This record gives sequence, C-alpha cells and structure tokens, in this order.
Amino acid sequence: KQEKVTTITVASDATWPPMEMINKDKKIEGYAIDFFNAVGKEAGIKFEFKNTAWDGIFAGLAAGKYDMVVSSVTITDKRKKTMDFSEPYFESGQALVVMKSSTAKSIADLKGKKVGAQIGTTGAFEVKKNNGVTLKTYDEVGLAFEDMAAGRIDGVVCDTPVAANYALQKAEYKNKFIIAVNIPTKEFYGAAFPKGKKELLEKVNKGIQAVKAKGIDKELVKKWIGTK
Amino acid sequence: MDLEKNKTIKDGAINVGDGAAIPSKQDRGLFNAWRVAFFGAIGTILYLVIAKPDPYLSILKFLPDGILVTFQVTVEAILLALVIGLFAGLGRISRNPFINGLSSLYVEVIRGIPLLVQLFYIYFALGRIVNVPAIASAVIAMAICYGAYMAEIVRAGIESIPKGQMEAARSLGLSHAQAMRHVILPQAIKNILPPIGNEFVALLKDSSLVSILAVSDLLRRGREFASESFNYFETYTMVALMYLLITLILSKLISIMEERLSVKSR
Amino acid sequence: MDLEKNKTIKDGAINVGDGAAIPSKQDRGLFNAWRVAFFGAIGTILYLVIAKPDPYLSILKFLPDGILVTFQVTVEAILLALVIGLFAGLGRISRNPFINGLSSLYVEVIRGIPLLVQLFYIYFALGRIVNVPAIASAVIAMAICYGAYMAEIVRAGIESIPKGQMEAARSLGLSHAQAMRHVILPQAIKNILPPIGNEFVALLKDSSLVSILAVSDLLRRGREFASESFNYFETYTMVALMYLLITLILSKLISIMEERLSVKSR
Amino acid sequence: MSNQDSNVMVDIRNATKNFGSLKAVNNVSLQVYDGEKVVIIGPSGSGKSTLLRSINQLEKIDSGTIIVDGVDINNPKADINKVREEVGMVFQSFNVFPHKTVLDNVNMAQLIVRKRSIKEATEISRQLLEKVGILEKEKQYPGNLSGGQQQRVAIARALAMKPKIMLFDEPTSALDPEMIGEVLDVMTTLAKEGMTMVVVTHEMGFAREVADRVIFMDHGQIIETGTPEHFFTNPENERAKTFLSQIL
Amino acid sequence: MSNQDSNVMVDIRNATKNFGSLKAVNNVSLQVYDGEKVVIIGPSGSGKSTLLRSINQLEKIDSGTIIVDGVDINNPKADINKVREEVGMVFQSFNVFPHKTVLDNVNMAQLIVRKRSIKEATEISRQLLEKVGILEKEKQYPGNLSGGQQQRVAIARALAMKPKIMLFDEPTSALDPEMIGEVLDVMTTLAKEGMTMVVVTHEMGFAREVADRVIFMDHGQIIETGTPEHFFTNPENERAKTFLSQIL
Ligand SMILES: Nc1ncnc2c1ncn2[C@@H]1O[C@H](COP(=O)(O)OP(=O)(O)OP(=O)(O)O)[C@@H](O)[C@H]1O
Ligand SMILES: Nc1ncnc2c1ncn2[C@@H]1O[C@H](COP(=O)(O)OP(=O)(O)OP(=O)(O)O)[C@@H](O)[C@H]1O
Ligand SMILES: [Mg+2]
Ligand SMILES: [Mg+2]
Repeated sequence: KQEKVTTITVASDATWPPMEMINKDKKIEGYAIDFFNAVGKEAGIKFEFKNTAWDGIFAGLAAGKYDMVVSSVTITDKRKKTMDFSEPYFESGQALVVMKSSTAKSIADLKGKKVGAQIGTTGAFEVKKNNGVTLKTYDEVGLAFEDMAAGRIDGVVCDTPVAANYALQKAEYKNKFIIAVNIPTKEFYGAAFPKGKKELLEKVNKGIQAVKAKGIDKELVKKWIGTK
Repeated sequence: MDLEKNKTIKDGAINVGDGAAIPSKQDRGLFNAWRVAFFGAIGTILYLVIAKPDPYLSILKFLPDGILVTFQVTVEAILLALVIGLFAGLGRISRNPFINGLSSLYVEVIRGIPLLVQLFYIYFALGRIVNVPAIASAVIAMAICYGAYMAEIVRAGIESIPKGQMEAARSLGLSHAQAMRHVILPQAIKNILPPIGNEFVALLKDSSLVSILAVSDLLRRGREFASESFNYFETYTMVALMYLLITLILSKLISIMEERLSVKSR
Repeated sequence: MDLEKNKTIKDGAINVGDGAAIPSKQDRGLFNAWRVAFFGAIGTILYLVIAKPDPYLSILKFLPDGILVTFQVTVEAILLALVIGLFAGLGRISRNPFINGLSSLYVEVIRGIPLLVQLFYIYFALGRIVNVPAIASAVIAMAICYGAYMAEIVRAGIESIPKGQMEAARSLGLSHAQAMRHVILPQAIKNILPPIGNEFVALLKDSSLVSILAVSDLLRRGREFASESFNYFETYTMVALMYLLITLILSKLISIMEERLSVKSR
Repeated sequence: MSNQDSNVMVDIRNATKNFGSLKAVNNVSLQVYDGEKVVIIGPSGSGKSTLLRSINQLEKIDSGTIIVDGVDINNPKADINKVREEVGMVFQSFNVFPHKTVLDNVNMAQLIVRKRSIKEATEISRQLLEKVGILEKEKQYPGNLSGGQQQRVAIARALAMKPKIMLFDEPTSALDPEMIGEVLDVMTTLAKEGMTMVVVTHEMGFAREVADRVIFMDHGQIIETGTPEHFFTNPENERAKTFLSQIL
Repeated sequence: MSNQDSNVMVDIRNATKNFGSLKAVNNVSLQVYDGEKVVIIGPSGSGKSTLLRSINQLEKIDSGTIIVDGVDINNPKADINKVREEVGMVFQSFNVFPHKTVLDNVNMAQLIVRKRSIKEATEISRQLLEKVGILEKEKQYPGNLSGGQQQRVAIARALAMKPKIMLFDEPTSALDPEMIGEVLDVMTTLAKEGMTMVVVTHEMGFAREVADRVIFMDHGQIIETGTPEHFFTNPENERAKTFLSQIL
C-alpha cells in the first residue's frame, strides 16, 4: 500500500455501449473505461477491467471476486444498503426506444404490451412501475433490441446514452428504432465498492473530482456520445 | 433376480440415461436415495420458509407462474419433439436414400450442436423470418433439438420388433405404411415409452435454458427476484429445490407408469 | 453382423446416448451423415468466409480464444468429473450403508437439478465461501454435475465384471481394495471408456452454459461479437458451425479410439 | 386374372437370387398347378426358404420371372399387395401379432385389406378358428398360447384372406414334438380340401401322405423332382440319397 | 499358528448358512485332517458349494464355528486375508484374470500379498506352470486358452501362494470331456504329493482313486460319510443310493 501505483480489479458488464463494450480486439472500451483510466492517472491507481455478466455482478463484488464495479451502475438507495458508491461520474436518465411505426410516447402508453429491459437494471425497475405493462428481462440489452426488431416486444427501456447509441448510431437499427421519450429520472452512475473500503473509495473520489475539474468528462462525452 | 439391475449393461455396452435417475425398486440404493431426496427437499423448503420467511417465503411466492411456464414449455416441446422424432425416426430406417440421408443428417447435425446455441440460433433466426412469440420459438427450438434424440429412440424401438412381424403383415397384403401403423408401431411403443419418460425428465431440466431467451420460466423468475433483492444464494437454493422436487415427482410418476405398463402387457 | 447395430436394445430397453451420435461403421446412415455433416460444415464455413468476409471473416477471427476456453473447461471438467465419478461410483456399490446412501443421494440430487441452475448455484454459493475465479467455479460446477453421471457409468462398468473375478482375487488373499485396483477396475475400464467418450462430447456441448457466467468460451465470444455488431444471425451461424465441427471431429476421434481398443484387447 | 396357362398357379422361370456373391437361388424353374401340393426338401442353406419367399416377393429375385396367378410380380406395374392377398404365407416362427387377441389377429387383414365389415370378418374368423381347433382361445393374447396353437392362429389368419395358394416355410420345426401333430393335421385337412400348397418341411410322413410332387434342392438349385413314392424309395441323385439317409 | 488339535486343518462345527428362509448349510460339522483328501458329492442345490465357500469365508456362516489352521475365521479379530493366503480355491468357472497374461495371473498375488520380488515370483510361477503343463503358454492371455488350460492356470495361481489346503468346487464340470482328464491328472499329482484337499466333484473315478473320505450332502446336511470303497459299493442312506445310481 506504500507503493504509488496499486492495481485494482474492476468488473464491468461490457454489453452496454457506448459506456462499456468489447471492441474487435476483445478489449473493453467505452466512455467509462476512458473516464476511469483518467481517474486512475490522477489517483495513482491502475484499473484492470474484467468482463463480467451483469446478472450476479453484485454477488461477485460481495464475494470479493473483484474490488470495484464500473458498469453504469445507478446509485440507488436500495443498492446503497448492500454496497458503497463513489461520487457520481455521469448523469443519465432512462429512455424508451420503440419501433418507428409506434405511436407510444411513454411507457404507460404500452399498457397490455411487452417492454424489455436488462435484468436488474434501473430500466427494468422503471418499467415495473407501470401497471399493466409486461416486463421482459434480458441478460444483455442487445438481446432486447434484437427481440424488438423481431417483433416480439414493443419497447425497450434503458439508460439514455445506451438508447442513443442503439437507436441513432447503429446502422442496423437507425431506420427501425426511435427514442419515444427521455425520462428524466435524474440518476447518476457511480463506481460500486464492497461495504467498508473507505481508503480506496476516497482515492477514487479524489480522482473523479480531478478529472471533472479538468473537463475531461466533457471531451469524453463528445468522443463517445456525441452531440445529441 | 439381478437381471433388472443389469438391464443397462449388455455386450459390455453401458448406457446411463440422460435425465434424472428414474428409481427402480430393484436398485435399493437409488430407491432409498429417492425417498431421502424427496422428503429432504420438501423438509428443507418447509424449514426455510417457516424459519426464515424473509426472503424464503417471498421467493416461494414469486416462483409459481414460472413453474407453470416451465411445465408449459416442457409439455409442448415434448409433444412436438415426439411428432418430429416419429417422422425422423421412420426416415432413419427408410430405404429411400434421400429421406434416410436427410433424417440421418438432421440427427447428426442437431446432436452436434449445444442446445443453448440452438436455442439462440432458432430464436433469433426464426425472429428474422416470422414473428413468433418467445415461448413458441423456445418450444420449437427445444422440440427440434429433442426431436433428434426422439428419432433415435423411435428408430431403436422399431428395430427392436422382429422383422418377421413386418413380413407377416406384408404377406397378408398390407402395405408398408399399413403394416407400420397396425403392427409395428403399436408394439414399438411399449419399448419406446421408458426412454421417452427419461427424455421427458431431461427436457424438463433443459427447459431451464429458455430462461436465457427471456422466457419467464422457473429459473428466470428466480433470477429476476435475485437481481432485485440481491438474495442470490437464497433464491438459487429455492430454485434448485423446486427443480429437484419436480423432477423427483416426475421420475417417480414415470417409474410407476412403467411398472403398470409392464404388468398390463400380459 | 447386425448385432452391433442393436447394441443399445436389450430386454426391450432402449438407450440412446447423451452426446452427439458417435458414428459407428455399422450404422451406414449415420456414418454417411457424419461425412456429409463434416464436409458440409467445413464447406459452409469456407463459403461464408470467402463470399461474405464481412462479417463472417471478422467473426471467425473473433472466436479462436473462445474455442480454447471451451476446450479448457471441457477437459478440466471431465478429468475432475472422472475422479468424482470414480469415488461416487465405488460408493454406490459399497456395502457400507452410509457411504452407499451418500453416493446414491449425490447421484439422485444432482441428476434432479438442471445443470444451468447448478452452475448458477455453485458459482454464487461458492463465491460466498471462497474466492475462486469464474472459470474454476464453472469447471467445478460442471464436474460436480457430470460426476453423478460418471458415477453411474463407473458403477455399471464395475458391475459388468463377473463376480467370480472378485472372489478369485479375495481367495488369493488380496484385500477388497487391492482386488478392486488390480483386478476389477482394469477390466471395468474397457467397458467404461465408450460411455465416457459419449459424456465427453456431451460435456463439450454443455460447456456452452458457462457462457452465462461470462466465462469467455466459444459461445460467449459469439455473444460479445453479436451484441456489439448486431450480427446475431451471422454470428450464431458461425458459432453453431464451429461447435458442430468440434463435436464431429471429437466423436470421430472417439469412435476411432474405441475401434482401436476393441481390436487391441485380444 | 388368368391367362392361356390357366391351370398354372405359380410359374417360376430361371429365377436367380444373389446375397452378395452367394447364389441362394440359382436359375430355378418351377411350375405349380392349380390344386397341386408341392413339398420342397433339402439341406440347410440350400435356398428353400429363399425360393418360397420370392413367390410373394419377400425376396426380390435378381433375374428370371415369377408369374403368380397370371401376374408377373417383378413387373414394376404389378400391384404386389394384390398378389400377396392371394398368396397365404405361414412362417417357421409363427409371427402372430402379440399385441392383438387371437380373433383380432385373424380379423385384422380382412378389415384393412379386404375391407370386410367387422361382423363379416368376425364370422369368417370364427369359422376358421373352429376349423383349426382353437375357437375357445379367441379372446386370448398369443403370449398365452403354446407354439402349436400360435401356428394354427397363423394358418387361420392366412386362410381368412381366402388365398388361392398357401406357402408353408417349415411350419413345424420350431415346435415341441407333441405339438407338431396338431399343426400337420390342420395342413392335411387343408390339402384334402383342394388348396394349392407349396410346403418346405422335413416331415417326411406328411410329404408322403400329402405331396403330389417332391422337390429336392441343394446349393440353390432343384436337383431332383418326383412323386413321393419315387422320391423316397428310389432317388436318382447322390446328394438326395445322402440327405434322405440322414433324416429318415 | 497351531493349537492342541494340531493335526486338524479345518474344523467346522455346527455351521449353518441361511439364504433368506433357505438353510443352504444346515448345522454341519466336519473335520479335515492335515494331508487328508475329502471329496464332497451330492445333488444340485444340496449346499456343497456353500459349505466349501464358507471355509475361506466367501460365504459368512450365520451360526457355528469354522477354525482353519487354528484360526477362528468368524472371530471379528481374525485377519481373513491371512487365512485366505493359506487356503487355495479353484472355481468351476476358472475365474482367471482375462486382462493379465498367464504368467502375470500366477505372479500377481505373490507380488501383492506375499510381497515376493518379481524375480522370485516368476521363478515359482514358472515351476508351477511347468508342473501343470502349460509353461509354453506363459505369455498368452487367457482368452487364447482352452477351458482345461485356463483351469490349470487357476490351479497354478492358487498353488503359488503355497497354501496349506486346496479347495476345489467342481473344477471340471465346465469343461469339454476331452479336457477333464488333463485337469484331473494335475489334481491327482497334487494329492499324491500330500496336499490337504477338499474337492466337490461328480467325477467318481477321481473320488475312488484319490479320496480318503467321501461325504454325501443333501438339503444342506451331511447324510453319509465313509471311505470310497464303502461309499460306492454299499451306501447306507437311501438318498445316497438313488443319487449314485443316477450318476454312475
Ligand atoms: N437376408 C440374407 N442375407 C444374406 N444371406 C442370406 C439371407 N437370407 C438367406 N441367406 C443365405 O442364403 C442361403 C440360402 O438360405 P435359405 O434360408 O433360403 O436356405 P434354406 O434352404 O431355407 O435353409 P434352412 O433349412 O436352414 O432354412 C443361405 O446360405 C443363407 O445363409
Ligand atoms: N447367493 C445366494 N443367494 C441365495 N441363494 C443361494 C445363494 N447361493 C446359493 N444359494 C442357494 O443355496 C442352496 C445351496 O446352493 P449351493 O450352490 O451350495 O449348492 P450345490 O450343492 O453347490 O449345488 P450345485 O451342484 O448346483 O453347485 C441352493 O438352493 C441355492 O439356490
Ligand atoms: Mg429356411
Ligand atoms: Mg455348487
């Protein structure tokens, strides 16, 4: 611990473009990766990212399989009960993506229909709030979009940057999907830690503040998410 | 006396069934194990629910519709697989080289690809072509896969009927199809039923794979509960116990059915 | 001449193996189907890669390390399963009621729970107790599951050795353990190998389940590629073809090995 | 239904059947006349069964012609099922249908092939079961019957189709000695009623009493033909002599 | 190793063995003296094998005592493996080890149990194989041997342990007639050399020539005991008489 650079294993479900994803060279990349590499530089920590399935990612954290989770985890009160969070590093909302032909303007408009989301995400929780809408959960959000393209479900709810990526940037889906509505849920992503790792948490928080102060986050938004 | 026990050993060939062990009264050890497992599973479930209602009772309440879906997928898939297996099995013994080749190829290819891959493939490939609901495509995918195994069972069952039976029927003027329908298949069914029971249990277990396709079966329900409550350990304990209970009951029913059957037939 | 073909039918009992069909030269249909499937798979892969390098060539380049992981999981799991199966199989025939009961219970419980559920369970439950890497817990879970099937194979293999062999060895003053080691097991192995080959192929296919745990096996690599490129259909085509090719080669190797073995032993 | 040779029921000309390199039936010609009873004898593997089975195409000959009741059965246009209706066959291993009662065994083909009503079929079946002496077993399953009884069911089953010719392939050689008589009696009665019959058998007493003609086969060929008296008392061929001396 | 009764090798007293409700051995007492040759005969199912097998505890008796070479084998403290080293057993079905060569069959227990060196064991094995007349087959696997040869390997294998007593359970009854002689010859030689032997057999010639005592069993009991002359010429018991008249 006296050394300048410590190595930290970070779990990330790299199926969440553009925040975390696998590129053609099988390397994890994305907004969060760049962001935390910058944080690491500031805080003197080396982050080693490890692709991990979303379902069970928190169980692995509790079990000590890795030291930290950076996987577009929204800070919620319920999650705070089982783990600690860093300062927010990204503000996100939820977005409902539908087929271009759809007239839905909110999740509630899809009463009696099926709406997909990744299992255990805030998107899934958002859908559940709407009585009469059937939630279908997927291991990966991409499978939900694929299922919508196949006509099996009528909408997908996920974080805004991801929705933007799928609906607006992917060639395959550009002509099919549209963001019906952005739901301003005012949620924030944080890095998650097992309870009680104060020292590491503080280091990371300092790094996040430094990165924000330097405006690196703005550059990364431009790089990965683009202008609206 | 010992014959029954060694049923699966012949010519030095050993075959161990696919699904859960179907307990035969001849195999004392397994028979007792069945009872221990069965009452053990029920006891554990009751104990957990009563001693720690939070989270076990909530889990138990969350699962039932998943069990129904599991049953639905299993039963529909096995029926469809039977139909596919019947045709493919007949095809495997057909003298027509095209039909025979096609059926053999089907069996070989399907058995060479993991069920999970087939599920993904058929689910998404089918989705591109026609718009079928998730459960239906899951059922179709399971049935196509199990149809290959059924085909081998049907083929073996038919080949187990002495060929004099077919000759006698043909000599009376029955066509090949008539002889199949009235003479061969009715006899083959008796030999075919036990391994089909075995496949039934195996399919029930494999039906858990459809949870990957966001079909809300027993396992999926469990995963949904766990992902929200973070009670991974408790939830999977419950899910495993439920599956165990179901397969134990099912294999018991099958073994009772088989016993009845072997008594009835003469 | 026809005996070999009907090997799996005895006393009206039909057993169809678990894994991919291992093509025997006796079964013309399947043997030809093997060749068609094998060259068909190779041909299709080549055609796709050459005719549509985008995306097929990229997919092909993305998969190889996944194949290695698939092999790693399969081989490690089968070896571990063999060890477990040997002990549990010996336990199943033990006269000690406690050991016998325990082994039977293990076999019954494990075979009553879907592999996928076991994978989740062991992965998460194990995670609570010790910190094992994902691949290791996947291997352990697979081995515990397949160990139950192996146990039944071992048991059946041992029981297929005439009991006079044990009596003769004991009469010479060998202890039970010595007789097992020097007389029974060496003979049983010959009967055990073919079904183990079968389980090997089955395990290779089932190893695709570990992709659920984000172990980067062949299927996982495919899913990663698909989730990024959206080429679900193309990716799963390629993944299915790769699995098919691997299981076809594997089952061929096993059938060659078996032939060698049956020639060698006298 | 009939042609110029109206009194020839089965006309086999230069029939040859190969199993791989083995000529099981080798250039055999044989005419069976209406009402005639032909007994075929010969050592094991001489091709008796194969010849018999080729008459109703359970084996398909590789060359030559077989004309049954005026129909060239190897003509691709011939309806083999129609021919088989007219040719009754009784096997060494009975081949009764174990999943059907005795009555249903005899009824089945009548209903499916002859399309008789169940009432008419049952009537015919009962008559025939009476004739072969096992009417009282009509409700039983074959598993409960002795071999001799099963063989008689098989004969009744074949007769129910009202065939023009009956083929028997060693009908008594799978039977315990005490049951051989009951089956031979049924066959003798049948012969006396004028049925055309081709019988492969080693029962020389039966051959003597019933046969119009005895045929001796060896290595796929007909070596000798004659009346029973001629054949049993004074066979010309050496192999036939040896064979007779062994089995008599 | 020995006690007051030093010349009694096997001492069976009131031994009873039940299989379910069946008394396979029923209250049997029998002493076999050092160097004695006892032949046991009796009808099938009379308990001969069970009695023989209980001497080296392949069957565990339910009551009574069996003392072998001074050791009460049913005493839980007795080391049964040690006892078995001293008791050679030859089975009806040979039970040679098919996965080992003839030489390795005879070597195995010497190496594992007697812990002899491979050199010493091989020397002893060769001598014994020579003695039973199949040294030239030492490199063969049992699958290539005739039944008589396999049985002689089994005898050599048992002798290699230098047992104090040899038990034979119908050693020739699974053999073709032409091979019985070669096995009986080996046994006769063995007897002449003074080996203590208990032999269950139906070979009356062997019993006459070799036995010191013949024992007749029926329904699990010893019904008659005597010298061969007495027994074969003038049995007292009715059942023994009937049995003898059948097999002689
Ligand atoms: N399906 C078959 N495949 C190969 N060879 C066959 C087949 N059927 C018969 N054969 C051979 O053809 C020869 C003639 O057989 P066939 O059964 O006609 O003799 P058989 O005179 O009826 O003898 P048996 O008195 O033993 O019944 C024999 O050598 C037999 O082995
Ligand atoms: N393991 C067993 N379980 C049940 N019953 C047995 C067993 N072994 C033998 N028996 C029965 O005990 C009785 C005596 O058998 P045993 O083999 O000793 O007779 P035997 O005199 O050797 O006959 P054989 O001349 O046929 O060898 C028989 O009725 C037999 O069926
Ligand atoms: Mg014949
Ligand atoms: Mg005996």
